[in-house]
Amino acid sequence: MDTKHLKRLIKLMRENNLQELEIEEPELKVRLKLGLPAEVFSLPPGVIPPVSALPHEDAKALPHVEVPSEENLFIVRAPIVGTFYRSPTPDKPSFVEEGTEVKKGQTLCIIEAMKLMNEIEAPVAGEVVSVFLSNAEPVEFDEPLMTLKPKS
Amino acid sequence: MDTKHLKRLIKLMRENNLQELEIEEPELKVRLKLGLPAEVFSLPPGVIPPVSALPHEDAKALPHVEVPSEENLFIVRAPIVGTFYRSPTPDKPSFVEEGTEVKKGQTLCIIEAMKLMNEIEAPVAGEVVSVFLSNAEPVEFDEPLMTLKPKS
Amino acid sequence: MFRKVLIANRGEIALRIIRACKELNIRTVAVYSKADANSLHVRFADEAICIGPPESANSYLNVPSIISAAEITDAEAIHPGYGFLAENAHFAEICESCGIKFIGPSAEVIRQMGNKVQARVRARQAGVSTLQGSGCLESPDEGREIAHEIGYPVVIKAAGGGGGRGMRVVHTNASFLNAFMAAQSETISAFGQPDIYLEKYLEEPKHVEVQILGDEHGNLVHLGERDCSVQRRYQKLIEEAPCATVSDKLRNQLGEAALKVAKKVGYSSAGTVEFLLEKNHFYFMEMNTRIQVEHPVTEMITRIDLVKEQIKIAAGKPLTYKQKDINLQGHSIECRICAEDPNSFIPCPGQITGYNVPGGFGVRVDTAIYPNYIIPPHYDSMVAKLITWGVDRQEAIAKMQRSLDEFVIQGINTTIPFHQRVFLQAEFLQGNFTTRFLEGLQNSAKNE
Amino acid sequence: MFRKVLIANRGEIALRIIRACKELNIRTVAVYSKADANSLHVRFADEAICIGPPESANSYLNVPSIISAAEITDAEAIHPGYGFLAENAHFAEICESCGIKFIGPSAEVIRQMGNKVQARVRARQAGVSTLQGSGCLESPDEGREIAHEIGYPVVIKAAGGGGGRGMRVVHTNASFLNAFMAAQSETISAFGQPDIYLEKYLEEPKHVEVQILGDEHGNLVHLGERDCSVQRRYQKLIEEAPCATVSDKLRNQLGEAALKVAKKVGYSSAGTVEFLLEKNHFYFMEMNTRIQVEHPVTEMITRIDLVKEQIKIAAGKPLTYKQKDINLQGHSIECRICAEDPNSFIPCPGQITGYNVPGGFGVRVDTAIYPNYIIPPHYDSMVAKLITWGVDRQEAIAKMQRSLDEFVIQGINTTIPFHQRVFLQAEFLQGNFTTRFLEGLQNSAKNE
Repeated sequence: MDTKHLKRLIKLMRENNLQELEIEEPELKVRLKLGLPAEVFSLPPGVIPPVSALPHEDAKALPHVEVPSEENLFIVRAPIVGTFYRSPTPDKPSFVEEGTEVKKGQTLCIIEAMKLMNEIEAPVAGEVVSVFLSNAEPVEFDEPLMTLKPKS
Repeated sequence: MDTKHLKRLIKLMRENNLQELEIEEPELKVRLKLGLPAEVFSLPPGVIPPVSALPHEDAKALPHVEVPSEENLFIVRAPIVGTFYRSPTPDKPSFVEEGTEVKKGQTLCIIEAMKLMNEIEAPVAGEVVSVFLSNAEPVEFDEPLMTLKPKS
Repeated sequence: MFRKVLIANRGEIALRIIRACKELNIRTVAVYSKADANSLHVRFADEAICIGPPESANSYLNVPSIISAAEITDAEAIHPGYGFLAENAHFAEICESCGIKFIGPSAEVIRQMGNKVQARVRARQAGVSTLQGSGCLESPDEGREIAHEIGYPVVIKAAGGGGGRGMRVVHTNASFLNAFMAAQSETISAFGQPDIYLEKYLEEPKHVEVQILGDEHGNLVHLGERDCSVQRRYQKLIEEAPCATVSDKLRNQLGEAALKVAKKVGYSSAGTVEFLLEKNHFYFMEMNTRIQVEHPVTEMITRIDLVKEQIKIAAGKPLTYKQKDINLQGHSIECRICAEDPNSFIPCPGQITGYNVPGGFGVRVDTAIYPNYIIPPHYDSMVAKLITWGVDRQEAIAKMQRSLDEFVIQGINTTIPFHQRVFLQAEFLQGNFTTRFLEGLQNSAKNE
Repeated sequence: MFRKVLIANRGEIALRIIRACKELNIRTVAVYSKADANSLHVRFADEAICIGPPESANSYLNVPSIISAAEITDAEAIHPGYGFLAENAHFAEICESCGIKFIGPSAEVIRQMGNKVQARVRARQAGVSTLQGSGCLESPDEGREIAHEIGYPVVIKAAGGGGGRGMRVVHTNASFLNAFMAAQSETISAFGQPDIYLEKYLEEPKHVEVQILGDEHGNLVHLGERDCSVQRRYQKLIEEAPCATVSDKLRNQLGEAALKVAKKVGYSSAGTVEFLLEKNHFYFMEMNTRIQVEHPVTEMITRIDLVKEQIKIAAGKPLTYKQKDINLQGHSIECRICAEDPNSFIPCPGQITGYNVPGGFGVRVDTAIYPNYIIPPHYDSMVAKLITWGVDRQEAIAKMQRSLDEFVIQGINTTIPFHQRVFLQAEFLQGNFTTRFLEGLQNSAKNE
């Protein structure tokens, strides 16, 4: 199942105000549960009436997979717009894999912007739980890149 | 499973006010849970939030004196647009005054429309409590003319 | 000029007229039914009078109430808009007899053109072609005889009105009687009188109409044609000006023909002469003696405000331009957005929840809806007219496509998706579609 | 033509550019800050990339992020809109060096005209009058000497930019030093460099500007002038085209002068040459090397789409018309509606609750707000441009008055009531107001 299809499902959920969606097919089982609606701006959430502001036609704005912050996972987000790379050069191994133990400051990946390779460092020491993007995928500002389980 | 089919299911849920839906077939299992309803429509009037539909800038639409229906007062309303007259001709006394006891069918006033004098009759027997309009004032359709206290 | 005008209508056209009056510094009186207390024409008029219950028959069609409303507010003139009392000769007469100016042609002209059989006669007298056909039919047999003579297919029509009511296309002698009876009974229920006539039926015509303006001093101009061939059951859904397939030469011929008819009946005010056009031959169909729903496309390419012109003409002012001064510029298209299911066209009244109106250069929206407005079930389902202008047809189309995409009306079904589909059809984009275009589109959708 | 364009802006101008691209069949990329996820430019673009946090400095002014967004989306060109990076020569250069077409004039031209002292020199070289004044001032003493020479009042201005920042009017020798210091420190904080110069100050000029278009093949046309004299603290609030007091002869002279300046610097793209006009004498003030907020009024009277022209020019296309083909028709006015208190002009971000947009014939609304939209506090307070067109100034004014009355924006304060007041002022209605008009209006309000 590719992320495109997932995005389509998420879009459908948002558009139709679905909270949960579960599909089980012979080859595939999916369960999705939306978090609370993406909050808006700086007003205290309680004050904003649940108005039907124009919903996004699709997930093109903020298409982030919203990661549940359960188990105190730490989400590493893109500090800049660019192209995501898992390794310093195509022939080199990835900086990290799921399961890799990293030190604080260790390079997790690279985001290329304007021909500059920006190394993204681990903000905390811990274990890489998941990597959300494939090599050479474009990333937006603030897009989740991976999750770390901090070392306690 | 394509999204079209999912959309159809969601529509069905909405139309029938379903909160959850679970389908299990040999090849497919689906579970859907709706968020809180967004739309309003045909809800009973009391349920509709006092939305800020464009409020009238002034009282020019429906400028009626809204009369409290306490004491089971009977409101006589204008059945036609026109000019309100209290007496058959300027030199004659008014048909009724506040305090007048009237019989059912007795003329209360006249509304002139297109040169025709339309006599407005008492719909019930009772006492005239108040008259809202002065002589020769214009009246709209359904505008309150006077109140009667029905004879019990 | 009038000091105060009463608008005997509702919805977008009432608002349209109020706007014209305001810009002419004329005070306005709105009339409204109990169902329309929250409507924009009530809000934006200087005065508003409730004239009856929700049902049109007792409010917007209630002549004594409307006249009375004009009297108690001292309105000097009444603009009837389109629909309701706009082509009611009796109403125009009553206005006259009450000393209220009816903004439109004379009662006599309305009556003549309201009878479609008589209108055909007048057109022929003016030297304008009509389709082969009949006068009022006395019997099915008479009709069958004439049909045989001119050859099938023929179309049976109501003498008393338009809009597709009472119409039946007949392809064979065998089906004539049934069609005759059906048409006649529909005619009686729609127009209150049984007169029907028949005409040769053209298989693939364009519906093309010419906008004219005449003042009370005998001056007449035409403002070019509109192509209104995108129809569903004789109801126009998309209109444009000019017609993509009409040459300058043909445009002049159409205009001349329209002016001949108008001159023949001594027409004043804005009016529309409708033609069927097939292979550069055109035939007078009928004349509409009122402002039309689709008038904006003509306004966009002439920059002449037709509603203001109507008002000025009714006030006795002469036209300030001649035919040679009329300059058609660019191309304009209108989509009628209805509160209807975009596939079944079943009306869908209700409350508007989400709302976004398209805007920007070359985009005009004529509507009386707004966020949270509740569309009442009592009236016509048209909720907005989306009009675009471009330097050419291609730009007008591109503007319409992006405007349809921007137009968000949530809470009810609308025909926006229908229009989006039409604006992807090669036949439509080429411009050579006929009145059968939508039929073909629906059949091909069914066969998919 | 480009296949994909990135729009490095937000709000109504981003939407304006997206519309133009869509109508030209060009795919669009929106960029947006975290505060703008729910904005219309994000919704209506084909793709949208989040480029940073709410603060402009790290999002809409963040050059690496924007270039990177263009690279990951394969955009071939960037349209900067107005404000933000629109007149940043460095940004234009980076675009060039990255192989992305900057939709606007060359970096070199932006740099030349961005320095107001240099621009004055170029204008004089082109044979266009400027006001008496100085080059970059080395010291207060030098300034005082020149001020004495040309005579008070004078105005001290920042060489690095416009918009009233760093400006001080000086009436006497005694107050010169203070004004100099204040202007210089404001200049440093606004533009990051201290260069200031001075000019003769005109007491009652009109601010009149000429729209020009130049292609990359040396063709140049002007599209007439705009009167932008209704200003508050050098910020334009109402603009119109043409200027009510400019004769055809003067219009030609203004146009010729603007073209001379443009030709001198080899200008391509849309640009505006600003003049001060007093008693039929006009003086070059500065040139804006971008599309302007008030460009729609010129579009309404020329029916030329300036944003599309910019895009076509950037794609290397030649202009398809000559000066003699430019035909000014009617009159157009624009009101900038801001989310501000209509008396104090204090910004008022917040959520829009009730909403109604004016519409109908001759009314154009350029906005990116919609019902329930929350106006973020991080950006410019302008929320909508209301533009009307009429056959003459009187009709354009009447349309504006009724459109302002129809424009409902509830939940926040807007300057709509301010505009309604202006459109009742005899001085405004007569058309002979100057840049001091609003000042006078506010003083008279205070004295009441």
